[in-house]
Amino acid sequence: MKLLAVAIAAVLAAIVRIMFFTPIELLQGAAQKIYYIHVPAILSAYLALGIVALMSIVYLWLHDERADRLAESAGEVALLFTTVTLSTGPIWAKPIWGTWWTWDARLTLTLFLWFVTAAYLVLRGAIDDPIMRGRYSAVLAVLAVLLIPFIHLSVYLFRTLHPMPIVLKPDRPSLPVEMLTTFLLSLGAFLVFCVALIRARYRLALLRDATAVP
Amino acid sequence: MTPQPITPDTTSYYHAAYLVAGALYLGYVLSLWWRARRLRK
Amino acid sequence: MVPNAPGFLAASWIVARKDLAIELRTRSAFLSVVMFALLGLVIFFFAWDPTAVSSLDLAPGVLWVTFTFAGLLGLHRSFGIELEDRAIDALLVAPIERESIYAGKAIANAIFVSAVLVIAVPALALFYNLPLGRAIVALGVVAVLAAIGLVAIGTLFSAMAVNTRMAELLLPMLSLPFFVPIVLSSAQASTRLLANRPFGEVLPWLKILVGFDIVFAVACTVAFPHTLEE
Amino acid sequence: MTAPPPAPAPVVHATLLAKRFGTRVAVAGVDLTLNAGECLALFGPNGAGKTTLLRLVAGLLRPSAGSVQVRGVDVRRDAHARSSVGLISHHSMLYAPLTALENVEFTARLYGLADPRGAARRALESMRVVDRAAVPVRTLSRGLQQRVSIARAIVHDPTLVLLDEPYSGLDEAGAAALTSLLQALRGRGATLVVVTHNVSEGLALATHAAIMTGGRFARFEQRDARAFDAQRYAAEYRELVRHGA
Repeated sequence: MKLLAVAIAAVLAAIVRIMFFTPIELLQGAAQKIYYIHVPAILSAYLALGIVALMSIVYLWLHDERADRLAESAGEVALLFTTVTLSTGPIWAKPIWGTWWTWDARLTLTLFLWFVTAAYLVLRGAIDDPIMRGRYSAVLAVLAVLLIPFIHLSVYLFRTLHPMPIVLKPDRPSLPVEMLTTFLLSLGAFLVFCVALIRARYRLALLRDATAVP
Repeated sequence: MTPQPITPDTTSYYHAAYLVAGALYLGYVLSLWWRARRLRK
Repeated sequence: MVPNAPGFLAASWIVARKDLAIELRTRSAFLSVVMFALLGLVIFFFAWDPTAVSSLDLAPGVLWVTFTFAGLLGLHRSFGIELEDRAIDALLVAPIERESIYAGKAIANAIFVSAVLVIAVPALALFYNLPLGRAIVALGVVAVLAAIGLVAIGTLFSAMAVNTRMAELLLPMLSLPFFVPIVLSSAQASTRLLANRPFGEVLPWLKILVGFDIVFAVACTVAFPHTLEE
Repeated sequence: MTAPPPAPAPVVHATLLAKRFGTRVAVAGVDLTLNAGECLALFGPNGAGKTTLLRLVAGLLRPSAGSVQVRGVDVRRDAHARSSVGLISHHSMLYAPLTALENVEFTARLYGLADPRGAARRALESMRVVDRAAVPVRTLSRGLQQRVSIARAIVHDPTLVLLDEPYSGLDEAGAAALTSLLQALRGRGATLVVVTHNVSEGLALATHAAIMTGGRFARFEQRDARAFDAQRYAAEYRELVRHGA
């Protein structure tokens, strides 16, 4: 539990820094501060999804229960972070781009990742036999990894044919040093938080398997 | 004198986003704790 | 007298022939999927005000959405028949590669889905008064590419879903995210083909479709043995 | 100086074979060696692990520990090595919409037989069910389906036949057909493993007899000159099961 406590403290510290010690950006106003939690959320989601994919390959190869349990834990945490991304994203897009949702390539990819992660968890929920559950979810995870480039490609091609009226693309804003350090601190805090959550969820899975009546 | 861009007041969106994110994170941590407690029983 | 066991392709074709024989024997599955597809085309037609949106632009999208769901219906029973009396065990004991079981069923499903298309595409051309000649060729080519991708994914997930509790719901939920690139590329390619745009505009979409088919036909074949009981 | 030709690998060779499903141990360390022409009668209460053992030998399940080989080869790895194995299980393994002939012919094709239709017809004849060959299996009674399932399992004249309670559901004629079929197979040097609850039927064919409880051989013996004494064996079997070895 110690790591989780440290992680929560780090996140709270980052939030305090964002709220009180980081200047308001002139162009977008206070809404720009959503950036400091929106981007770390999607990056944490990518980290968690990377663990799911990697552990799935390890499980198919070694049939090691721990890999399956880690994939399950990272999958649930990935759903959390993609959900946060998809909720903070539109709230930030509304004042900046004028619409709640745009089929921006990155947002669409995040939406797609949300669907696949949800499918992954529902699939796990629908199977009782631990071995079959491990194998099926691992196969889905590996195939999902293969699909990401196709989604990215087709959505990107689709978007370049119908360029969305992007008023102000906060793509790679050159942040002044003050904001950049806030962003990096926040990113670090959320990544630690992500790892801590996965570990906590892993212990929960261990507890569940231990108490699972044979 | 270049026209000074007036900074739009978007604090309501800013607060909304942080509340939503906070609720989701808190909700998940609580669910972890609650599920662990139920399993331990 | 050790008989020479059939190779990968021969075994796949034997499995495919058996599936098709079952399909011919129980025509009800095929007919209901065709009905579902035709009904989909009709219902979609009334979903839009024909004066506002020209049916030419509408047709490809309507075909691909209806075709995707009709295909899913057809694919679901594919592995059901194997599990009824554990006929899958006989296949696993037979001297054939595990992958040829998947390949055989995928071939049978591809033929099943193509047969649905052979009825659905002309019906679409009729209902949405598309230029018949060009429409059939354009939609036909793209349809085959889309069918391969759909069947590659659908057959594998059917093999998994059929062993779980809520199989009917699980198959669409697992497959649909994977169908996004297929539907998107097929709709874009066929719209341009129908509108007689230069082929250069159609090519990138066809490339995505072909790439998808190759990657997932191989990946699903390799992944299939992992879905079997250990 | 040529070394004497190495003894042919045993038809079935299992060492410390075990299988766990999650925390449940179905087979807990079984050693078994069977050579050509031998027949093992395997008895035991429900849930003793008999079916799991059979599925392990057939290559349907991956061992959790130990190993099992057919003629020195792991049938899970080598598809070709499976061409000599026949399996009869509780499930008919048939396709209900297809006819008996179509079902058995399909299996014959899977084994690469030269004349699949002829082989299918002969197999159905040997189980005296060829008159119902052109009717969808769905319409047959359980007993007739069992006969078709047996015919399907031996259409390729396997030299290792694994039978899981093959007599269940068979009437007099069916049982007689099965017994003469098994004797014919053994006559051709096949190796059999018969899981059954019928002591006399099982012992009639057996060269080895085993009682399995709790995933282990509680008793295993080879028949010496005299045939097995069915009555005495049955009594000891009931005794052993009641005590829960």
